[in-house]
Amino acid sequence: MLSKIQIAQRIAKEIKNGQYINLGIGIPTLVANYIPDDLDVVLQSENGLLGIGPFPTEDNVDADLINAGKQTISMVDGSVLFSSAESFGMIRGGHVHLTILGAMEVSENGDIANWKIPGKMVKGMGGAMDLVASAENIIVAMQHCSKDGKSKLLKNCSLPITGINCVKKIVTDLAYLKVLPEGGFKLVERAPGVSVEEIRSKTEGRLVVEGDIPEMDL
Amino acid sequence: MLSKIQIAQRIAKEIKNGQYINLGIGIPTLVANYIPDDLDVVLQSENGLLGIGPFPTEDNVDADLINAGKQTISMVDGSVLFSSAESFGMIRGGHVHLTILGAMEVSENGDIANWKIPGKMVKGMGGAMDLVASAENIIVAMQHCSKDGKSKLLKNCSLPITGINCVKKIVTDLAYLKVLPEGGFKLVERAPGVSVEEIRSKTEGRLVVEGDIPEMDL
Amino acid sequence: MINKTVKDAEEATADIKSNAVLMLGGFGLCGIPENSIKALLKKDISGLTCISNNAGVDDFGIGLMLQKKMVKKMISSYVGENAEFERQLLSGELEVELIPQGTLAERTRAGGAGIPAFFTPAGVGTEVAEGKEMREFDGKLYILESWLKADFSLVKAWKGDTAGNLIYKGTARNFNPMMAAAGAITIAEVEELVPAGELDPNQIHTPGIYVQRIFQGKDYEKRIEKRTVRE
Amino acid sequence: MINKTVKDAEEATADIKSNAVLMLGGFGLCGIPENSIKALLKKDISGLTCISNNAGVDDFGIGLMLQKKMVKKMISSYVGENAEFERQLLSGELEVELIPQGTLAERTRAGGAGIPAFFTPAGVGTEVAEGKEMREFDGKLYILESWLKADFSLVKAWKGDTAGNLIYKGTARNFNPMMAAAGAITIAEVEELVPAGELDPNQIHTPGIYVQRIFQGKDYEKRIEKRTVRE
Repeated sequence: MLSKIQIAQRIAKEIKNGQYINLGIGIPTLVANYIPDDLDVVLQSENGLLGIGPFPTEDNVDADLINAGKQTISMVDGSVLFSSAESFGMIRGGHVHLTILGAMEVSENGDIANWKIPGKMVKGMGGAMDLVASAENIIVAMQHCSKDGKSKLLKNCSLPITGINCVKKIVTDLAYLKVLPEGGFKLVERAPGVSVEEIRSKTEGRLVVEGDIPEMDL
Repeated sequence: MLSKIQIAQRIAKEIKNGQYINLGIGIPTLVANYIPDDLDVVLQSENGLLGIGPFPTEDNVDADLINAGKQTISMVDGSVLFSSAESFGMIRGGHVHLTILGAMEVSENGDIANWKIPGKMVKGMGGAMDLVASAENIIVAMQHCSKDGKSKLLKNCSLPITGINCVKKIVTDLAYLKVLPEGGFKLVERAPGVSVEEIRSKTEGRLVVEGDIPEMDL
Repeated sequence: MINKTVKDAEEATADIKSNAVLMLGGFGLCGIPENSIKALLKKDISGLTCISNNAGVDDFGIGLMLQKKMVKKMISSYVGENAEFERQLLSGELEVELIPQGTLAERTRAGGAGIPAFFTPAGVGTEVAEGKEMREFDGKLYILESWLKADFSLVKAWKGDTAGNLIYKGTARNFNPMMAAAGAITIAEVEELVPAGELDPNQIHTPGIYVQRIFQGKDYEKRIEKRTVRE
Repeated sequence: MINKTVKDAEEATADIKSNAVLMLGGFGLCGIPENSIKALLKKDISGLTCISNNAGVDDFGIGLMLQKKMVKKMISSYVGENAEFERQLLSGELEVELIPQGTLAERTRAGGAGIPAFFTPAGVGTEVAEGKEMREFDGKLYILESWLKADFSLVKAWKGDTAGNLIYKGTARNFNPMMAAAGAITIAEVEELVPAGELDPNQIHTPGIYVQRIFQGKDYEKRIEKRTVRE
């Protein structure tokens, strides 16, 4: 089973040189720490920044410079600041190549639910609906099962959905899977020590297993 | 009969303090010279400038600073530069209060034709269709009749139109008229020495004359 | 050049009455119109509709207006940092309309730019799309969204001039420029107010044409929600 | 930071082929991509669709591309300064689509911002509205217009950095920012190219994300169509 950090590490290997990337809150934020040094990529913060740098030093904390998770941040050489309209223009216009975000549920046709649980206080979708409706490549980082043991890879989402037919890849604590264009979760890699049978038993949606499934190389 | 300069002078008297104004090419451009000094107004150039100043001195000509008529210009204190999308956002959004432009024909319901003559080379509408569809107040500056003596104040425009139900006021070499909401040209003032009868004979559309019509005070 | 200067937040907000529709700039607590909010809190008004990406926190920003029960309806993309907000929402005292963040930004931009409606992919297939017109372009589905406008927009900038031209700083820009354009009356507060002519015309984020009143704010707290530093 | 630098206009435009759809920034001759146009003139290509507010003059800008008969179709708001243009148009060699200037700007902006269609009042009741969907909002009529995109956008800025961030000067900004965002491949030429990090992040007009290739241009003529000076 992968730790959260290992999920982030595995996702980081999907990143390609020259990409503009939006990282959601939680595990996706950790991905930034594992992007290979030889890749030039740019991280977007949808509140109005391209080129997210590391967290600031104590002396450089600036209340006027935060990320979409409201954390204080820094910039890098070549960073640029802009309005929310420009920011979501970039996102909707397909200029941000890759979005990595968390999910409560993903369905076998790539629907994602990650913003609302009936009966609980609704906090809002923030920028998630724009992001999942727009990027050509969307990777979900999440646990394979919920805390009470239910599969989060479903035939159909049970929670209110955030977007349809959008998730392309999923990395969980158990596996790396691709969502097939015709529907179904194609198992690509197993987490070290996790069997295909365990993944199958914990995947409610259609799991496609073809040939030997290698272990992840982290 | 008014000269072109006198038409511009009469229109300048319609300008109110605090207005943002777009001036078209020709007589409208001359209006800038006669805005009373005690009024603070801002002139917009739809290619991306608020705050048009006077033409530059020979030493200050800058190829990167032109007006919508492609003339070199200067800026004033408080000027601001922006893109064409922002500029027409201002126009469509009703932030530019007053548009003054020329016309080939105006109809009694406020339609305007000023961009195309069938059989002649079409140059394009430029920003005119956006301007006339947007400003709350549109004043037309033109000759009352064409060079071959035909009235330009018509029941219906004969030329391809630029916008409908938009012209509010017209100042010609003969008269100052308002377009009535229910249709018709209401005669407000006569040019010095011009009779109501002459204006009537040269206005093809419905002319509304109520009471004594004063001469313009220029 | 037209001079938009007023004395302070109290003068700027004097004619904001109960049941007004307000836009308030800011993302979280970053770039919020602190002075104008404080001035509103001194007024005896209620029934406000507030369009703002977030709703502040319990003891700052729009959260303080919620405490005083001045707000009838919030239109936001994310409202999750606020216990009093939750209480009023669950009790039915407060109405909330949640909008995808990009759609909120674009609807506001449309309000200022005279675009009554546009198609966006955000929310297709979700409850956001319910009751909305849907249409396919180039094989992808989009929903029709309409413009948003306000009676008053309260924005915060870093520098401004007496003509109403504004420059924001860092990510405090966020929704402020679009809201500045979408308000019938836009009230801008700035950290530094200079005479028209001192700002570079080429480097202004919000042209003064959108701003009806401007004043130099004071005592900015600029609270940080999540102070995060390098280890 | 991603480095977008290419050597020169020839390298930047090497893969532009016949029948491509191009956007070219500029208003009149102000802010046009002089170097990229010169590089195109050396190529043996034709059948181009050019989206540009104007069509240059007989001996400069897009006018030179018309002379070489490289252009099949112009999409513009105003094309009136060009005798060769008129000749080709009247002879049927050249197709022209005229669009209101604000609609051209907004359709281009929509192309970059992922908005497939929007309503605008410009052209209601005119031949521009023929065949287009019309709808009333708040008692006023609007027509539906669709986005514009290009295979290649050729833009010109004043300063740029290796990450593709651009700053324009004066009214040379005009259509350049929207076209930069609406091109599948955007080629930016700048008068001064600096390393990423040298431009103020708060003062950039076009974020580098929209720019795929950037180079420092040379020998700018910056012709003036109507030199007008104070008397």
